[in-house]
Amino acid sequence: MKTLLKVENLKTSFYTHLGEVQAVRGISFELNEGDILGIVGESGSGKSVTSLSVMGLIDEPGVIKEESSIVFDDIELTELNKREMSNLRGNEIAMIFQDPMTSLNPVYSIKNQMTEVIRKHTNMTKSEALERAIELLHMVGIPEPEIRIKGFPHQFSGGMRQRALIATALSCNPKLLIADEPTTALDVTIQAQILDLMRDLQNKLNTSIILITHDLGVIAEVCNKVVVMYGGMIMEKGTIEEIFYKPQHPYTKGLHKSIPKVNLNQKERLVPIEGSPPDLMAPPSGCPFSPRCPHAMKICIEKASPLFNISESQRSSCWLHDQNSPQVEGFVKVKGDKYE
Amino acid sequence: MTNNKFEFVDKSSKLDNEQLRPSLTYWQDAWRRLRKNKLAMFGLVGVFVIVLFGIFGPAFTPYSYEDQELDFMNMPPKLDIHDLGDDLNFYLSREYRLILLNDDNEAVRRFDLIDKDIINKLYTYDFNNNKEVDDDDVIIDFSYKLNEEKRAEAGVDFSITYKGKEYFEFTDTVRNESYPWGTDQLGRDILTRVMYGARISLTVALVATLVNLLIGVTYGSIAGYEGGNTDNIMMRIVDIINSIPLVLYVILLMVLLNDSGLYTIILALGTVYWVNMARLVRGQVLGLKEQEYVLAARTMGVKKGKIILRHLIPNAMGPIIVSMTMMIPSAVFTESFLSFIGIGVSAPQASWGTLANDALGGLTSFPYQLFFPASAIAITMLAFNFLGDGLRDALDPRLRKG
Amino acid sequence: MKKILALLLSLTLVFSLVACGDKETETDDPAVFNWNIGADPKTLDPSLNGASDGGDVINNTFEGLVREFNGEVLPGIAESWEFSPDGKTITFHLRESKWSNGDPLTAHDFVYGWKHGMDPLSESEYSWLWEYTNVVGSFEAVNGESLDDVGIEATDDHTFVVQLKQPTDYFVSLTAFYHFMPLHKDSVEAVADGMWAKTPEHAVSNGPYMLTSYELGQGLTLEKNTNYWNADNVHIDTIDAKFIDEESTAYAAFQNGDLDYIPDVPPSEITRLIAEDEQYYVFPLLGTYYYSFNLDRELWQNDDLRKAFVLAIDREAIVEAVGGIATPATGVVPPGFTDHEGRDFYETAGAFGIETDDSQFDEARELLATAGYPNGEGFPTDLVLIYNTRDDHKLIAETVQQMWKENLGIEIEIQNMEWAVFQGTRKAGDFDISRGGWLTDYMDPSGMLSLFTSNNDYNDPNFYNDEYDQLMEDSMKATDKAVHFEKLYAAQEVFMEVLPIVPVYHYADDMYVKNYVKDWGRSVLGSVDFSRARIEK
Amino acid sequence: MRNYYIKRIISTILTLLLVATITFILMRSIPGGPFTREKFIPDEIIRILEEKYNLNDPPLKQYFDYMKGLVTFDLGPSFSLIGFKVEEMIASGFPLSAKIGGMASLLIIIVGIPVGIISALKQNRPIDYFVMFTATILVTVPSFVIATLIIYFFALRWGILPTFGNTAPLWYIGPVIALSGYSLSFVARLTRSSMLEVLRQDYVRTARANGLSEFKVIGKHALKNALIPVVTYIGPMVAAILTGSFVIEKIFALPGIGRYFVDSVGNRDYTVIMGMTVFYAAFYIVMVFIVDIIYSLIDPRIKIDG
Amino acid sequence: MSNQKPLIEVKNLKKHFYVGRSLWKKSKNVLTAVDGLNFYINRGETFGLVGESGCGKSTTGRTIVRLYDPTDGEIIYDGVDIARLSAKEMMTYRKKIQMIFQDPYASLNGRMTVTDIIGEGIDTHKILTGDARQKRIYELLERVGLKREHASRYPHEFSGGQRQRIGIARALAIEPELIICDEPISALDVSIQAQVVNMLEDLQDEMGLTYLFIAHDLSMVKHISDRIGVMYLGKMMELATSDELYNNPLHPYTQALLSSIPVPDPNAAKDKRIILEGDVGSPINPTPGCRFASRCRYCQDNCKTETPKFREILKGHFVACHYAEKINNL
Repeated sequence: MKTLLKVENLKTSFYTHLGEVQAVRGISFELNEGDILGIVGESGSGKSVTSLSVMGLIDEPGVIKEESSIVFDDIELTELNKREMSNLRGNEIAMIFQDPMTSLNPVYSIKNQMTEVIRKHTNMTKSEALERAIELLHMVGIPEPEIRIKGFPHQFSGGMRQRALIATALSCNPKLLIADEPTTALDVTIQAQILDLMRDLQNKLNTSIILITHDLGVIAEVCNKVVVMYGGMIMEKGTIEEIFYKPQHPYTKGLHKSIPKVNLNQKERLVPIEGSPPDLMAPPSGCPFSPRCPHAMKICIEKASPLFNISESQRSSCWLHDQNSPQVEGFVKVKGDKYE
Repeated sequence: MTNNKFEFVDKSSKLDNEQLRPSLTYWQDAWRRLRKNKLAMFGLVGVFVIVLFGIFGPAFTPYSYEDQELDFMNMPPKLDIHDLGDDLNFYLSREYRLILLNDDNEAVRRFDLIDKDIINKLYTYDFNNNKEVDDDDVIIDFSYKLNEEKRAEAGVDFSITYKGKEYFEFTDTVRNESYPWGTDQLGRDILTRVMYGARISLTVALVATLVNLLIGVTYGSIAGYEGGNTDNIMMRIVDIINSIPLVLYVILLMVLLNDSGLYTIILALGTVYWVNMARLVRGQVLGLKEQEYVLAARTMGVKKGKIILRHLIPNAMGPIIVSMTMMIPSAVFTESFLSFIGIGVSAPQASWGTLANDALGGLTSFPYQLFFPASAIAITMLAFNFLGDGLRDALDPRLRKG
Repeated sequence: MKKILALLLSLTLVFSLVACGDKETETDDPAVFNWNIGADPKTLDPSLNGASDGGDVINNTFEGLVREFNGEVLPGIAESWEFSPDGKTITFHLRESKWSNGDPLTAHDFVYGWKHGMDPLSESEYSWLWEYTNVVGSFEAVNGESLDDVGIEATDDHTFVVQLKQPTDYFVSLTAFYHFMPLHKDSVEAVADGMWAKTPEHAVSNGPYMLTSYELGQGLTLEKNTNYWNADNVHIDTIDAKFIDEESTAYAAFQNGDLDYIPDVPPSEITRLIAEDEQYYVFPLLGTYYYSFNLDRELWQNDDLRKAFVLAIDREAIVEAVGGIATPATGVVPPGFTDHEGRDFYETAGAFGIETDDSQFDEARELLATAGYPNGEGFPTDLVLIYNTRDDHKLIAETVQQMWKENLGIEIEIQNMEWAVFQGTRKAGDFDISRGGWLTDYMDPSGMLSLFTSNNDYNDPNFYNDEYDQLMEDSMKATDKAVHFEKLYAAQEVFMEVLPIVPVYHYADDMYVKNYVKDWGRSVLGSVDFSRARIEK
Repeated sequence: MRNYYIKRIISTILTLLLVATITFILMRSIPGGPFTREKFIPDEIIRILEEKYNLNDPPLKQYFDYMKGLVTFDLGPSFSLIGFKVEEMIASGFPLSAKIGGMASLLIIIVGIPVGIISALKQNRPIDYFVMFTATILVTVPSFVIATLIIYFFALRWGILPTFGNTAPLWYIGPVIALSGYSLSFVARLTRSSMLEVLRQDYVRTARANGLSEFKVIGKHALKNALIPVVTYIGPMVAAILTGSFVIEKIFALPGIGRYFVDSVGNRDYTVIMGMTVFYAAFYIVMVFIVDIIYSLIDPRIKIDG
Repeated sequence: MSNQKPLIEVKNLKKHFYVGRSLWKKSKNVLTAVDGLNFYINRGETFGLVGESGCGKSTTGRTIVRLYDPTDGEIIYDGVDIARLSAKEMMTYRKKIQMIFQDPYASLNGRMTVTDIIGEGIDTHKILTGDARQKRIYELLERVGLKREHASRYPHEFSGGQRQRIGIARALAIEPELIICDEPISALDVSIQAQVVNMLEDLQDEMGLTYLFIAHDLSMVKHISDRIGVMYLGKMMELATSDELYNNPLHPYTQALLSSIPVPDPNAAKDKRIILEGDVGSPINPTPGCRFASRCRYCQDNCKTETPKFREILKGHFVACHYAEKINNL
């Protein structure tokens, strides 16, 4: 399978008057054609900034640092100029955002907003573009698309808007769709509809998808690969099975434990991760998770761990995998990746 | 890499390591952000300087705002002087007042014009003060000014004859050391008057703004908090007040109060200006009252008044302060407009607006009389505007994160 | 003081030199004259008008029995007139003349016009003037009695007879005043409220010019009236008049060449213009600027105190501060009135021991001490001087305030009031010191002095003096000119002895006229006259 | 929709009646009357005048008579400009005021808005600083000073513009500039901050993510939204500007209606005071209404139905 | 449980809002946020209220604490109907019923210190003053896992989880009996949610608190609640003990809702999922009949016209569906 996207050593910082906020601190991952990659993390983990960096939508005062590399379809995105980037956006890579309520321009009709994008990237005439837009709306399950397309965003419910946004994003058959918390603002029943839709589309169109969310449930629903982020760094990555059945990083493990299990009948006390997420203004030295980690060691506070190869596909960034560390149950020791 | 690095860390020491931003209150944070904004700091310093200028300035001038020296009326800040020998430096004003300056370029005295020969354009000044025309007197011949040929030939507007010798061309242009900013039409020191004007204008502005703040904030927060019909009616009242033209309203009010002093202007401005503030506060409160901390206070049974005072107003304070910094110069402005239509502080007190207005008629001859008060208004406006813009940015909650 | 008077006279001299320049070439181009009237006149109906801006227009669109040009009374529509031996009947013989629409003008038009002015139903603001005309029955008519009993009559189309209660010296010259114009009855009755005079199709007039357009707030146009009896001597074809009331704007427009005549200039330009610009003219205006003490207040019943206040100001300095064209005042009657012996009333009356310069400050201080307030000690500190809101009033009040402070050690407050409020306050006698000013309406010193009789509405100082009242009454009743003036002299003497006012200055009038405008005139009461004016560019 | 208009009209009329009532009360409670003159007017004439203008009726009757007149668009005769009716004064002054105001409003819109946008797009760049600085300077000088300076420099010193006479097109430049200065810079600043606000919105990010050109993103998506608050300001501003400015009209010797506002109060010209106030208020309300309609055109979320 | 007298009982509670009110007359548009709700909560129990956005669950909570005046119905608290009490009479009950809010950022006044925030209720009800008050505040802070030193700080210095703790301390300050938890965890990060839930559970055990727990996160509601009510467009659709509800949902809506929960298990059966068509309808001017009818796959004609009764089908298991037995083969 072809590697569609390869992100290497991505570092994105925001220079505010309070100082540098290191939102993303050197992450690497790759995505093959047809993959649905889930990026999971809490607020401030850097997952949204990662996606925006890929889209080239980092605005002032944000900066993608020199050493970063984002290769999409053999093109180095960080070297593209504005115009080239905007031709790529919406055409090759599309993105949908968390809040469908604010992501559509309230003063233009759906028709206007959709045909505009379609015509930007194709040579279609107005009527052809309209036809295509109706077709897309139909595809994403909006009833009576011929009529609804004339409506304005405020006449659409949240789920409908998200569908319209997905339809717009898919209008040019992008190779990659980035969905940044696409269902967080939606109700459960609507979320199920949207996730169903995304799975469906991926099957039909073979679009690669990056799905960003904080909800492990959502990840489990649709993804085949997972990246777990925390404090601007990757904690663990691997296939869906690996992350759910054989998590290696204390953070991933903690996450699993803090979620209640619906299918258990007897009440079982939750096991939370103590402490609070890191402050990106003053990120902890070393491993960002170390202040909350039940197994934190001195080295964790001093130095971030490299990614240890747990398996062919699974990587974990934890010193517990190091040969020198004490043995803790549930953590495998592996030969360290170069950690200097 | 030594092994002991891989020791577990004690849990309690870890949690002590908890990340907390430096403890800054909302206002400290705003101040810190404000400090980074150069224009805003320029504005703040400007406001500060203007206030100091008004408060302490008058202590450093030898004049009071009402001291008249009719002999030295309409003297500009720069003087063209004629040295007639004998260490005699003269300044001839545009109105043909002949004034003697000392070596320090201070005005000493003015000579009486004892003979006017209008036909030949010869003015004779009583130099030795004996009230008689004699040889010692100074004669100004300004026929040059009116006769093109003569002027072209001599290159001057007038000549001065003293002890039989005719002097052309002024010898020097010097700063007016007695009155650095010149004098007005009654020979009052403009610098001093502009400084006193600062007091008046800023007092008017400040007090009017505070009155507005009080009425506007109270009115707006009640309307916003109560909502429903109360809000509807209160806002209709605001509409009505807004529909009556400000000018008309202020004049009617001032006539009604039958006093044209400082207090009336403050009151007049205070009674009409608050509507915008009320609108602003109402809008803010409408948004804030649905905030959960207000709901929390209500579930606890906190009284309306306390909710407004402790929760709503403090949180609307940012926009209120921004609007206040904009209101102050706007009040200075309105006050100056009122003085243009003849309603101003009681003479001989003068606000900047009155000073500017008084100078309008003499603009052709004495532009400096307009320049200084108008600049004072402009600089104040500028300073407050910059400060207000800066404050808006500093207090904007959306810009706070990050 | 003499200096300034001399200056005034010399200016007048310049003016006459210019104004009486010789006639020359007339071109075929229509002569257009750009005039700024100042404000938009409230009305242009002669019988209703009460303001100088309207008066200026009327003086050029109408002509009364006589025309007054630079103080000279010339025959107007009346070719001649004669007095009865007792001086109480005047018979005017009218010349053949026409209205601007071609209708013949008769003595009946004068009867109509005059009665129209008297008739309360016309609501003329100036009808009170009839009280001073001494025309039989006119005062009564003004106050609602029958118009039929008024002593004016057209005995035939060209004879107009006026009955007076007593011989009135100034009566003939008074008929040049705008209130005494003939009116074209059909026109007047065509439109209500005097609007006929602003409506070109109804504005039938008999003067050198007639109204051809009027635009509210903007301006009006006068054109030469070819039916005017003296039309041959009218040289201007069109007068384009504007209503620009902002002095500095009009001044700029004049400098720019957009206007040929403006009625005044910004005060700060005056001194310079007097020296440099021969297009600038100054005239004495028959009126006085003063401050009234409120004699109803116990404080002011102290003679020495009032005198101290009167002496403690430097009138020359004040005059200079407001431009230097006015005459410092030491009494009530301004220069310009001639008495029975042809002397100037003002000169003859003298200065009543008041100097116009700064030489009496010591005396003022002494008087203040005698009055019980040495160096101002013990004097009330809450005294307020009121004036109506206007730049020059403010300036003068500020100067006077400062002078009293410096010379007497007395601090008073000055307060401006909006016009209507000021008027009400002053009339109600609710003041300590109040600004006052009066312009005479007719050429007799009584026009000024009658102001302070006990029953006069404008007796602001509340000066009630039997002797004064008696003298004024005697003078008005006197059939003999000499008695009339002697009583007036005596009355002013009495008045100045008491000093219920602080005389400040006698008004002056200024105007700025391009030097290519020749032969324009001005009545003593201040109306401009372009009946003979020429443009010689 | 129809209901909405009816409701709106009823509320407008109510507001106007209230405005008229308040003005009536205020006006009658101030000292002085329309016949206060320097020189004496005989009592008989005062009596006739008062009878003529119904001033000797009980105040309540006067009030109801006036209101009746108001409803029938008969604003009564002016007290100070004899023979003119208030509606004639409005008819004569308003066109000029509106003409100059209209030009000023146009200038404000076609210059203020683009300048604000440019400034927002170049935020914190030299051009932004320059524009904002100039805009701020413009608001700092009182209009009477600006007007006088224009006459002084442009007409008198340099002779570029005529001093008065609203005949030559050139002549309008002075009053229009003096009139628009303050609002122009205000609109520029408002547009700028509104634009900056909109540029932060999600839908702008969406538009970018969809690969639209920067021109489209700004010119289409951001602009329309950014104009919403600007329109709110412009409505009442246009009402104020079109109804004339006393200062500008006085200094430029314009026969507009702005001057009547001020002059009529001094003259106690009751009918004119009332007429002008009601006219202004009505105009203001109509402008606000127009703004609401424009609003609903710009922003489909706002439906005109209450 | 059933022989116990409930702490609070809600009978036929209705809350309607008038949309687009005008000055003169009431608008015709009625938003029926809560439309005839019946449930009770026993002392010491946690009652969960779930439903999608706009279903009226928050309005229910707010009406119970009388942030809104109910349009109709009774709220019987400890035997007293508090639905119509005046503001003054309500004061006693304000002390007994408290609320915890959703948004940890919006629920704390940023201009007040933690002491002031927690102390406000103490002051309002004049419970303690001076040192005693301060001491109580310290106790509360420590009880919710914060430190004394935090007392003088401002909310923005805390993370979301810590803020929510402050919100809880504020509610506890006046020693309430019933706490209405209005989505207290939905704005928190996953790793923090468990902290807060655990703490709420601990507090309940210690202090015998009663909770009305409002949430849209079904798994967490199930975890914490004893009994659960499912709301849809202002109506209660189903009510049962939590295990019963999850194991044996009887209402088609509950069934769909439960099956929509994404399970954090990649191998969980995804094909049995019931995907509802369409969106949650509008609560404005609802038509008679079952509110869920438009999305219900079992919908019959009478569902659109007849409002189903809320009835007890199994013991303690209430459902509002005409065909509940039929669908579930009971």
